[in-house]
Amino acid sequence: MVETSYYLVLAAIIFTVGATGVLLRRNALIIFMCIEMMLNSVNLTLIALARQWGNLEGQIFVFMIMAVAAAEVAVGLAILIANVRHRQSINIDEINLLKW
Amino acid sequence: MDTALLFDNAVVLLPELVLAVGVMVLMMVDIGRRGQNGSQLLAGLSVAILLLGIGASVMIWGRAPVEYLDGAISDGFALSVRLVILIAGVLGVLLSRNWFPAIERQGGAFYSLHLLAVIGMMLMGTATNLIVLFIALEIFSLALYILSGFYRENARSIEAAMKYFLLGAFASTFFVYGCALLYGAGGSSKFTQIHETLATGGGNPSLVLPGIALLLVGFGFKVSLVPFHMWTPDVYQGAPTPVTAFMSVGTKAAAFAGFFRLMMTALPSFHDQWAMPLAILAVLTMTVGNLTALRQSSVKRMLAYSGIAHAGNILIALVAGTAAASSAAAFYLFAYAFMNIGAFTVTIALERQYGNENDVEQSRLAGAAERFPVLAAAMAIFMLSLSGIPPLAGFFGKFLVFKAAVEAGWAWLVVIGVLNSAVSAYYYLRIVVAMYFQQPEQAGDEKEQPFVPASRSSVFVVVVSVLAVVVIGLQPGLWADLLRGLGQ
Amino acid sequence: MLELAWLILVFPALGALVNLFVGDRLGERGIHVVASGMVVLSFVVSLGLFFGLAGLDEHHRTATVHLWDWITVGSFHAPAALLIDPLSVTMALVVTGVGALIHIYAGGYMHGEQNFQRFFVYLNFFILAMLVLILSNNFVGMFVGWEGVGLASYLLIGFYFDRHDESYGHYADAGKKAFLVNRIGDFGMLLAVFLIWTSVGSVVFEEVHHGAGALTAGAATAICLLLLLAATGKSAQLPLFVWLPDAMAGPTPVSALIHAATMVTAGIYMVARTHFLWELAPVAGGLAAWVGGLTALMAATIALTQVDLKKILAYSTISQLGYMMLGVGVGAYAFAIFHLVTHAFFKALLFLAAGNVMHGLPGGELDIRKMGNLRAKMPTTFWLFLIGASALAGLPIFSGFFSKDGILLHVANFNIPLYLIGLFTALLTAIYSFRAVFMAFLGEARDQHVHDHAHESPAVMTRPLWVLAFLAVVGGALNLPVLLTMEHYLEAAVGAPAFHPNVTMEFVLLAVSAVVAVAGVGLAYGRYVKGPSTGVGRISGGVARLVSPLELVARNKWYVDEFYAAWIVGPLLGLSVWFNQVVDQGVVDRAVNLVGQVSLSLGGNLRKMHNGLVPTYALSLFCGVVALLLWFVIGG
Amino acid sequence: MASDYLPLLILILLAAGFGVIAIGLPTLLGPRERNNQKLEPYESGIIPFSDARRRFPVKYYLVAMLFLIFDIEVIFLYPWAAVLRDLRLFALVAMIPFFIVLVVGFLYEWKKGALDWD
Repeated sequence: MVETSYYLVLAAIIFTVGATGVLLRRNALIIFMCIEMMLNSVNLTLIALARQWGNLEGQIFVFMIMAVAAAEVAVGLAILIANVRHRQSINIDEINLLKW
Repeated sequence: MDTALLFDNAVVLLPELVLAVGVMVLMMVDIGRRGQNGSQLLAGLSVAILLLGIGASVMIWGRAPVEYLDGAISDGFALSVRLVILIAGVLGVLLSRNWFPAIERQGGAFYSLHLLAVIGMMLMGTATNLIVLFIALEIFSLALYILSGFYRENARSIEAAMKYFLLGAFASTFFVYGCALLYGAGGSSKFTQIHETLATGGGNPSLVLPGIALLLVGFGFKVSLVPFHMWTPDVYQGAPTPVTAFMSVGTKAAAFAGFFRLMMTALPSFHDQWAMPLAILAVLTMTVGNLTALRQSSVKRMLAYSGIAHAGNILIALVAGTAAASSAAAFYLFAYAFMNIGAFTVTIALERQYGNENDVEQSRLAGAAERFPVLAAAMAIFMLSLSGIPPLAGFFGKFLVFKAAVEAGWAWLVVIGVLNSAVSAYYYLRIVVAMYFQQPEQAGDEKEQPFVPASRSSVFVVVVSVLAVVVIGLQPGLWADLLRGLGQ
Repeated sequence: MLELAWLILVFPALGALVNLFVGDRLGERGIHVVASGMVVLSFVVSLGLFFGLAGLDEHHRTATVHLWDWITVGSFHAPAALLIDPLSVTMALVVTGVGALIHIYAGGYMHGEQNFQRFFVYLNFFILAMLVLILSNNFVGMFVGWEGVGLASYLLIGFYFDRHDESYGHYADAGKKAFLVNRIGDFGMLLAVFLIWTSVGSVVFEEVHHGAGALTAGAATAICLLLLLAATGKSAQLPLFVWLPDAMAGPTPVSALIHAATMVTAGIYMVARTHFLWELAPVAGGLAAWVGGLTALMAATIALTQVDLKKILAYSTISQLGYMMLGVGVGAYAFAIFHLVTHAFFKALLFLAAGNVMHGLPGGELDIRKMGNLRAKMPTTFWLFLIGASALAGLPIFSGFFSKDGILLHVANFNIPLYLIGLFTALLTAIYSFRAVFMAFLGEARDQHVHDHAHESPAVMTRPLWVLAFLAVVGGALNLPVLLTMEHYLEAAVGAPAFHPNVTMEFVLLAVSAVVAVAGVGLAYGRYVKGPSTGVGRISGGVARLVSPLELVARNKWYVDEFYAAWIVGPLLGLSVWFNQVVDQGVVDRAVNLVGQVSLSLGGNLRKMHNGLVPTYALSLFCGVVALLLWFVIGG
Repeated sequence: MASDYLPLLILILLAAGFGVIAIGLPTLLGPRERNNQKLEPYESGIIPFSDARRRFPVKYYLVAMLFLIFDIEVIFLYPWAAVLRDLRLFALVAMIPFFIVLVVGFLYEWKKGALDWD
């Protein structure tokens, strides 16, 4: 049996990698994928904790996160496509009509 | 398991259920309609559904708080927040009517999303469980991402949606990570259960504080606390103005409601640890919000920064963390709903007038008082109320929050809050000065333009808002009695 | 009778509403009749209240008229109720009485103005707000009036919003300045109310009075210092007096109303109303006395150098308010209120007379250097102004003499340096008030064009002034021993003074004051009538070299505006710019660049740094995350 | 503890062995002949007429999104199906509103024409 803290640390590392990706990438799609990665690290955390506590709530939470993530993907892609129609680009550095 | 469990206490969620059924009806009506006129029908239907929701809330008002399936509760606080959100919802629908062409084509989608956002916001105030809290947050966030980009012909609107979505999703991950850690700390997703486990020395206390830190990020983003506020002005400016009006109030009310309930029922024993960072956030938020608002030229951006500053004020109530403070926050949000939506409505009416599709520059307001005396007078009242001049509604929101904070021993925070509201008078007043005390630069051109009357529904919204701001100010006790805090 | 006290508020409210909604159908005359009629009715009600109170037993002359339960939240209770006692009735009489005269006068003054209707709506609203302020029986109600007065003054001072000239800049800015400076005072007021509520548990004056014994000295001092901040804002004391001279930008009746009857007296009234707190906080009282004394002195020196008739009067108001503040500071509440009343009479008179001058001269000339010998052209106004100036200068028999002397008497007992400051200010007061009289009305005409076109004002603008002139002369009798003792009358509300001077001292000081006042007039006569008629009033001879730097400072209003511009407004705007440009665009962008460079060295695949906005926002959010995590994990 | 992983190890060895045998044996035994036909991506069927990484209609995205949303609902049905036998009526009743919502959503996209290809 592997200790829970290992999972938590692994999840934290994945989360941080995802967050770094969000900060560094300029392609909206890749940023988006990084966000999904962060969500999945949270799922890992929840599963590990649910196992530690021996109850199902953490696992239910994971289901919900997956469903929400799917909805988020759908909405996000739709917005992205709408944006491409205006700008022909998914580089977020070019999105700056609205500023100070 | 007993099937009756599903129905026992389901009345707790009556307003949400009414709206949910209403959304489905709305969607069915939408696919059944033919031609253009249906859009008005859909607007009427949405208003009717929301009014039914208000009726449902009133029906269960005053009942003893009961919990539904460990996930939602109907106490006075939840009902108060629901009322604020439903009112914002009704006013938002009324404003959207006729606002932009997309409504004509896609009215069904627009109003369904609008109602879904309302459902999510209301759930946020009733949730007593991390999972429900998260789902509620996502329901209204996703709906709002789409609504902010609904003006598809306008590049700014799409850009607002894009920014809101990317940053919102990013912030949500922190929020949900915080939920996970809190679950790990308390071994349950139920607020009260987490509190009990931790208070009796069980659980993993080492996960609590990082969990709180991450949850703060998620909430901080939604209510736009500095430094999580950067999206606010862009999205407020880019989104269709009726949507901005609705979400500026609804998001704040919902997120603060969830925030209050989580911090005060799951984590009251850690008040000493979280109060100070929240106080610092409040100071930052008020100060940065107000100072940045001083330099804005667009009305919508100015209102966005003012919204940030108001979030800082409401946060003071959470720092105090008492029952009285939570009811003060409910009152604040109630007052804020009217004055803020009112201000945006006047902005909408002026947008129409100036033909400047989705925003108004402050310089365009010069001389507005002579051309639109009624609109200008209403705007002046909203501005005075927002800056906290008694005896208007906004003053009592601030007053009650500050009072609760002083009682809880946060006098220094109140000093900063009051100083900040003195600063805020400057930019609110600048609107009044522009409207009353300045001449339009090209007087000739402006007067040539024919007068475009505001739509009837926005006139209605302005009238209701003005009346509310004045009446709440004259009889604040009545409303303060009605709107309850946690544990009251 | 006392139960009808609410009528006093209803009339001006009604006047404002009627004129607001149907004013355009009433015509100028109708508007004027409605507006002044309502204030006169209020005055009648005030008189009724006065006699109603007089009928009560001397020690129980106080009544509360409960209107409705306004705010009740938990244990916090603020009723909408009126407190009727000698203090509030005295104030109400002044406000409605002087206010009514000013309303009547304004009908003539504003004749033919474009926004006649709006003017009277604001004016009635002003009276209403002031009455709410003085009649409320609790701090919250008082605060409502307090803010209302600020708002009304802002609307009225900025009334000529489309004008701008050298001496006032943009007129609208003057209104904004008044409002914002007042907000700083309001800040003190609001905090004081919170502090009172948390330490006493009530905001109703009567209950706070009874519960004040439980206050610690520290709490009482803190409350009073905050109240002092509020009073310095509203009553234009050091360091917040900057708005008042600019407030002259409003129409002259407004200046008269702000300076004489309403607004600026609010601070003095508030201190007198909360006298029970000040008695617990001698430190705050002492500070108030010094603030008052120094304000009086400073404003008097500035008044001495001004050439604009209205500005002279503006600084004289600040100076006289300094006297009142000095009075309340040393505990002579009754005398401070007495001076407030007499000041209301003669200052309203002076302003309205100045308004006549302005009205009668071509182009609304106000520069006293261009006047001279106006007595020939406007004799009535001359006599009126002379009476007002005599009262201001504190010449014996005139009302100002008695009230000012009462304050000085108490100050002499309190602190000798302060008394000397007060006395010296009295001398300056006599000089500058008669400098104005002599330069404007006597001597020879210095600008023939102005002189030729000068004319007397119509009767509607002189008759109300005779009433004021009468009061300015005999107002002192209100407090004549044995006859009518206002001091004694007010005792029920503000308490008996702790100090009773003996008769010898009283007469000695009275004589000193009289001599000083007369000497001041004499000096002014020697300088401005006998002396060369060209100067601005420069002191000549050997003394000049000594005092000229000081005079330069005084003529520039002690550089207070410049100080604010350099140290307060500038930095605040700077901070805002700093937030906008340096923090948002500089620091955050730099941080983005830094992250980029780190990633360059790590991954090596980023080409060039971009200053995109979404990454910036995400970074800001992420910095918040890191800061919070550090706080909670390391700090917690 | 370590014995828990023994089946896994055996499985990995078997899989790897199968792979090695399946690739190695033909290499050893089979005849070798190089010609152009063999280098085509598809030995039988149509000759590629353009690059596979070209732009394709945005409608693919739309369908993909719609599929995704409905697909993800399966994760709720799986656990539900697993416990249906134990929970009986409770589970059945609880699933009804869920399905109503799905059906309404499906009808909406259908009638709105989101599924029409042209």
